[in-house]
Amino acid sequence: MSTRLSSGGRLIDRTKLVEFSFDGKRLTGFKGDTLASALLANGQTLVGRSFKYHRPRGIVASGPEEPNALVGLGEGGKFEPNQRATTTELFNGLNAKSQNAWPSLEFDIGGVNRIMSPIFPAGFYYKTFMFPRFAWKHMFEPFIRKAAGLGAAPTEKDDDKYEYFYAHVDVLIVGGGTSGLAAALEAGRVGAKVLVLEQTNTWGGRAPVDDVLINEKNSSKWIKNALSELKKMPNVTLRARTMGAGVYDHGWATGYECLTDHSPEKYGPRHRLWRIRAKRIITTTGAIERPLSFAGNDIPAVMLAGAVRDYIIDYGTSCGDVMVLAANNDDAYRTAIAQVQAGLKVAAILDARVSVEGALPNQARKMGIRVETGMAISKVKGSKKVTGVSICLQAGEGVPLEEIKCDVVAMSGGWSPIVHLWSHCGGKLNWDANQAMFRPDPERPPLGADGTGFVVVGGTANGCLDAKSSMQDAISQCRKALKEIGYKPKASIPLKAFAEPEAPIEQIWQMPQGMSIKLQAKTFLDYQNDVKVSDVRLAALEGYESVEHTKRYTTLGMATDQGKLSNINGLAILADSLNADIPNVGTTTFRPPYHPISMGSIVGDARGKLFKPIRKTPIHQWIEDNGGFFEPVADWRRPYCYQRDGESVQEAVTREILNTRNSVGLLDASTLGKIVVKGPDAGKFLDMLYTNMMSNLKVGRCRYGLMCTENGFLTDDGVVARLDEETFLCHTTSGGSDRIHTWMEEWLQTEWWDWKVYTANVTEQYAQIAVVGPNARKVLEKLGGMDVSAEALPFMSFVEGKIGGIKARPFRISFSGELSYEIAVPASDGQAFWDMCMEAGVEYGIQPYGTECLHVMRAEKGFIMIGDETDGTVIPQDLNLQWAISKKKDDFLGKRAHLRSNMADPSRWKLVGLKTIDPEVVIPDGAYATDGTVRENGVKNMIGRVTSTYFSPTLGRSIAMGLIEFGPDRMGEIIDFPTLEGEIIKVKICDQVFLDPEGVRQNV
Amino acid sequence: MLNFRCPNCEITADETDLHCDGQAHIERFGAGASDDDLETYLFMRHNPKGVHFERWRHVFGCGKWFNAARCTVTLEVFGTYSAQSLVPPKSLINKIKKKRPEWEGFVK
Amino acid sequence: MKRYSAFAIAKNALSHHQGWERAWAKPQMKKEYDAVIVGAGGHGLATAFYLGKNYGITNVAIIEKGWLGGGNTGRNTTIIRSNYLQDPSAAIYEKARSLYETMSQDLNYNVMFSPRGVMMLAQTEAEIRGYKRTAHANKLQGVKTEYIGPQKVKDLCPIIELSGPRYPVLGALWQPRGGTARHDAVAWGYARACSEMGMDIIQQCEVTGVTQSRGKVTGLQTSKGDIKCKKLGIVVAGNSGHLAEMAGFRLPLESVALQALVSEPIKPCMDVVVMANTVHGYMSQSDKGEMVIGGGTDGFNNYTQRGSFHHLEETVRALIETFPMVSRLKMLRHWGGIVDVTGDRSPIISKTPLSGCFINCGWGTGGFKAIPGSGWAMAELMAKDEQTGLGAQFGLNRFQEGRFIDESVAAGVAH
Amino acid sequence: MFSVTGLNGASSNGSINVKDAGLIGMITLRGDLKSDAIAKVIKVVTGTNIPDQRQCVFTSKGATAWMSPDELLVMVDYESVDATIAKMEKSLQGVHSLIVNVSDARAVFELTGSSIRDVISKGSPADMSSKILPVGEVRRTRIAQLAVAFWFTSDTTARLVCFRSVAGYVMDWLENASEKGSEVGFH
Repeated sequence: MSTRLSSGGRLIDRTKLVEFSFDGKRLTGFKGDTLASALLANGQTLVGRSFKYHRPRGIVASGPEEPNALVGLGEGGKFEPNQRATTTELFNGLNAKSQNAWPSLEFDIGGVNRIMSPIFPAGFYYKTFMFPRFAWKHMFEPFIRKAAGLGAAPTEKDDDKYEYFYAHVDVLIVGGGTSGLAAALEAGRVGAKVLVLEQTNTWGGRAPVDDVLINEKNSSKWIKNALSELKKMPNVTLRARTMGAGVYDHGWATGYECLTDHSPEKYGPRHRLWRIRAKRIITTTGAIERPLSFAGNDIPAVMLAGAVRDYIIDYGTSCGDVMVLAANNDDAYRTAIAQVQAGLKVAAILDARVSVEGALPNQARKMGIRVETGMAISKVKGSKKVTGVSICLQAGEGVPLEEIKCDVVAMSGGWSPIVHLWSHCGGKLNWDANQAMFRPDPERPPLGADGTGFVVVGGTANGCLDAKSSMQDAISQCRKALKEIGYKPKASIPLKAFAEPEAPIEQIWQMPQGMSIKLQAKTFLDYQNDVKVSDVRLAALEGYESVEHTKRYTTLGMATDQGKLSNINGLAILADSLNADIPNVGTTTFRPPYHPISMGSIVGDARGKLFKPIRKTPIHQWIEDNGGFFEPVADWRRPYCYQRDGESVQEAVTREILNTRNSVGLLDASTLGKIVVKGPDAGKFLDMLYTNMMSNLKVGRCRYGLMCTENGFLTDDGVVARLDEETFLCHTTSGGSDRIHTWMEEWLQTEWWDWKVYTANVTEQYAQIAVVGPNARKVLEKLGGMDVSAEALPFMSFVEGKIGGIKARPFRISFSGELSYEIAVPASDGQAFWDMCMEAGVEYGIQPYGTECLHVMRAEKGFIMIGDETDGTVIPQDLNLQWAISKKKDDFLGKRAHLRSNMADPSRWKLVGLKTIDPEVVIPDGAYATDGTVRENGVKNMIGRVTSTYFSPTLGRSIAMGLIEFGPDRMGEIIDFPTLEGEIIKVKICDQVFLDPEGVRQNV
Repeated sequence: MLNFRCPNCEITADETDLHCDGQAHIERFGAGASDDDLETYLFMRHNPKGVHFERWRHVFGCGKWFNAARCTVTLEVFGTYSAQSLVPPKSLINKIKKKRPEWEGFVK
Repeated sequence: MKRYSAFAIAKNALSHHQGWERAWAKPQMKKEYDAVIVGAGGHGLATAFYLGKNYGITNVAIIEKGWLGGGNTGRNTTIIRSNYLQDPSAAIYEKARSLYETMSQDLNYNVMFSPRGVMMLAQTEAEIRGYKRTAHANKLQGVKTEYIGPQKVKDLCPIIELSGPRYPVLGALWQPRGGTARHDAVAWGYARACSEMGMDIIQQCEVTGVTQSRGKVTGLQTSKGDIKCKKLGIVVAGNSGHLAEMAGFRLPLESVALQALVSEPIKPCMDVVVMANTVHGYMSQSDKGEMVIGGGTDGFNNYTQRGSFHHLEETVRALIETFPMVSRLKMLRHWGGIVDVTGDRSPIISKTPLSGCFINCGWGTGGFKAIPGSGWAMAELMAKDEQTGLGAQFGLNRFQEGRFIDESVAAGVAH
Repeated sequence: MFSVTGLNGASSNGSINVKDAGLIGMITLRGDLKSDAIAKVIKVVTGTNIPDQRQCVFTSKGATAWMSPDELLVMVDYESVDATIAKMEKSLQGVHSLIVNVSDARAVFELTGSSIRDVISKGSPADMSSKILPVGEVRRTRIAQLAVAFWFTSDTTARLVCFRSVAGYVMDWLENASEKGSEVGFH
């Protein structure tokens, strides 16, 4: 059984006890423990259940590659599923729950699947569950869904906050092991701006665990000195608990900094996502040990040899009293040696190699450890925990020769360099058969903006597994990178690393070599997803030959560890099944992030009130304080209506309409776009942009204009005012100001750059307030300062001056059909002007009105609204706006497009007014008109659709506009609008102007 | 996450400060154009696997457009230049040809 | 070929599953075929399948540069729906959806079509109007959709936050028979069925040239030799422009990266597909338990199958706004697919200037859901050599005529 | 007499101090920046020369900032904007140019503290190192999702300008980014 040793533990502080709980059990550990080491110290071998068969699972690894030990952590708004116990630092009050087991971890009903496993091979679900047809959705799928998934879904809003940080550096170094630190010193000393990321909270990597000597001293000393030198350099930033998560194009990378996960009581952001732009990225990310493929290799207490060593040396924790070690390389012997040095027992080392004469094996032999060569594990004994192994010849088929009792099996199939970051952005790999690993191909790096490689890999990650060469490699890779970006590194300070030399590894992909099909079905490649050797062989047999096919058919490598432990072993089995070489089979694509990062960190601070900016007019606060019921209009918020106490939305809208029509209303129109266009060629320019002629507009006058895209579709409309001979002010829709300004600049900068025109978007310079209704003039006259009479300021004109002491430019334009002034005042004075109007209007019963009132009033007048009558497929001709299309102009944007056959087709749907026969019935939004015929394909023939539909309080009846086939030619005809409920609304086609067609009201 | 040097304000700007506006050097066909020319102008875009000339706007920066030559496969940026040009600068064309001898050259 | 069934599995279990046959054959390429399809993705394989099934044309080769199903078929968010506004779209997507309903049985391959329902959230007044319009159109088109209010949204998807501070959920367009399917299985199932009909699927074979004589296609040059054919169907998504160039014509297409991501798997918490177009994000939960999330496209031409990180930000930002629980999940991996986008964002199923050569492309961000309908229409086009039926409106000529099939009108950007 | 800024006097004190800089006269001038006429008028109204690319230059009279190859931002007292514009228009009569008042269209923040660069780096992709962005250089970029411009007036003071309608958002953002407990310590 695993337990805490009486001494040792490089990273723990035995004087500081930490209390935590696992599945409700109260346990203790030490400061410096991970949750995994603390669970092991408490003898908790079983930590979870696998995905498919719900098999018992224990801790396998000691780092982020852990596939099994995933727990739910925390409570409520701090709950998080699928946290790796191996990377979770222990803290007081930590509350962990096991996952994917019901009713309990020990007795999981889902474990039934295990017994059924012979009929659940890879891809079995593609071959069954097809009958009866409804059964997939209603029987099989719900069952599978329930069994699958890992942790519980969080249910509450996240209590934590997150943020970004943008950093620009010369060199980003990912991985703070001895190689990374050596590279950092090299770069720091030449003055380069350096950022070093280390995913754990300790620097130096595995060197101290592996007994590496640097400059003939214990590596810890060198690490300490290196850190202290680096910390003194102003050009170097060191960041622990920060994982290099992804590498992206043009030297961009993400770093995932965990700020409070290890101490939740600390105030501040939980995660910070570093967004780094680096000239060169040096990855010194080390390597991950591979499991060996033997039967029963998934039983709890079968662990990676390196992890067993980590737990002993770093955490003073044994993973079992009696170990059997299975290996194909020398490095694994360090674990056996550490086990014995810790006072524990090694029952046997089973080395698959026939000849084993390296320094480390001999040291093990000297220590009295039984070393069996050419031997393998036939099968691991035990169910929820290892009880022993039966051993066999590696060369054979697995005939058991002997049973050895043990309570932990350490395994090592060699080490795979961590090449993820190299590969994320396209770096390619070579297969190194001697070392049995994929390593970066320096000839095919990921390419940056300038077409040169921007990632270099150093040290173990580059395939230099021995301590001697790995630091030296990291240094030389770093020097190469520094030279590429213009630094001239001086001769580096000599550095001598030493560890016991290692004999070559032998490629062992299954144990024993000729394992029977029965053993293959008990030999796991992917522990979390329960993918076995037999599954990969089945995929190959059935023709799923591409590595991507095999991955998808078996789900190999698709678990939360993304195949960190399983991919290479799986590839090798696939290659063997296909009689191909490993490099010919290739790898699956490495995708960021290196290991999973919180969704919160991806979003950063953009949540709640910082989710997305809301644009506010100068009157916004007043609207909010006075019952305004907002709706989003582009990024603005506009009041739909102003609700009074006890009033429904509909009642409020009706009141606002009647009040405006009968007396006077006030509208905040500040959101309307306002663009100044100036220059000798301004008229010519606007003639191209608008369908109408603008160059002949008189100074002081206004004209309504339409804009089309080059594809002929209506895109915006608004009133243009001529401020002086060379200057126009173009109004756009609320959503259109930035778009239209950009559109103008695009033409001026990229097409007509020789035209003398400047533009400026002055939308936000002004508050624009519409005073509307028969009493509008009286209100303004009360404020005084300007002659606003019909003579001084006729319809479709403007003047400049002061009203009530505020600089103002009133436009006599009307979107309601009423006497109307839209008054532009400086935004800073907008609220003051609004207040003055409200006060002056008291005697007329002035009331503010919202967008719905505006919409109804314009519909009563038959005015189109961009976004209602148009939807990106409507041309001006469809809306009977031929009068606004100049025939005198040679060209304008969209003119040629209107001539295409479909756009000139007389059967295009055209705008008309629509009156329901029953005046109380309002046509539903979005309804289509039918003529009772059915098309060839069974679709009921549609002959038009409604575009705006309201109940008009002014007219006391329903009104609508719509686009109808041959509409203008069918005045007075009655057509059908079927509703969603299946009723038919009878509608009469009429003129679109419902109120005051002569324009008497607005022209006073 | 691309990175371009804006030739207008000479700042190297992150993709998120920029906006891509598609192919550069498109010839406008207006009133009087043939159906074919209009279709080409509006819809027929170059879509090469390789060197592509395109327009970008430094939208969060100086607000100006510029043109860029970029490889759509490696995302290498060969250079940026003024949007007020009918064809890419000779020097840029030569630079690309040197790097990509198999490249067919600029086609309008 | 042996039929798949629970019985077959049980029988094979006795022999430790050593008795299974290849799902599809590994044939030698012949010198001549009646029809050659370039591209063994979902659309190409479906085209071949319906050429055989509907028209009896089985002397067919399907040529694939990489591995079958290795393009966008295997890297999308697997959503199936047909609640489109425009008639031609609604017709082809509804045909596709109805074929998905019986696909597992038709192909004897479980593609796990799960009609769990798709909802498209209305989060602005304009969206409400747009979706109500679609609901009206769908009713007349025979597509079963429904406009539902916020409470029904919450009932169907309890993890939704209705009163988001920025974009409250005001309603949704609900298609109860929309859903998801297992994407790889669709390609594999069609491949198996095509192979069974005697068609040749040639993988790892790159087309290097299109041969023609007097304006008519005569065959192909490939990395595995020349082939003669009477009819040629090009169904290669992002590579269409490249193939079209070999055939001597141009296409109104651009290729851009569309991004997607998945979370780590969690226990079931969402039994519907939700699309939020105002905030550009869509999400569903896979049978494995991963939250599958799709977002927007990059704004620039790209063939890298990688995207820019900031699009993910925007997508996840939107989703956390609508599904606050997402914040404490972790992103497992993200990737990009190269999609080919046309001028009106609708596909092209068309004759080409080269007689006998047909093109199916431009599915943009929405191709997976269309696979069977697209194959059905393309097979009809190729068999009849006539721009008719389901694909009639999707011809290349529409760009010159100014006759667009524009779905952005109501559906926003996402698929 | 009535005028209020978009920020309405808001301020916050975190790892840096943020406050409303008040009403500032701001005029956009577009034209040929190489022309003598424009150099002359800038000299007259602010006392400065035409700033070099991306620079902001000050005198006691006012300041001029380079915005783009054909655009300057002229800063003067809020009260004197109309008079300044009149003066500029008069002297640039006949010269192709555009002069518009944008004083009310913007919000201006005064930032103080030693970690301004760190705070802005939480939202802007611009390289904030003092080597790339020294005192006196204007950077136009974004913060979070919004367009902003800023420049350092000393090692520990900076001005940041955004559109008026989003002043509240930028204030909230700055307050959040400078919250104590979230210091980064990079720059």
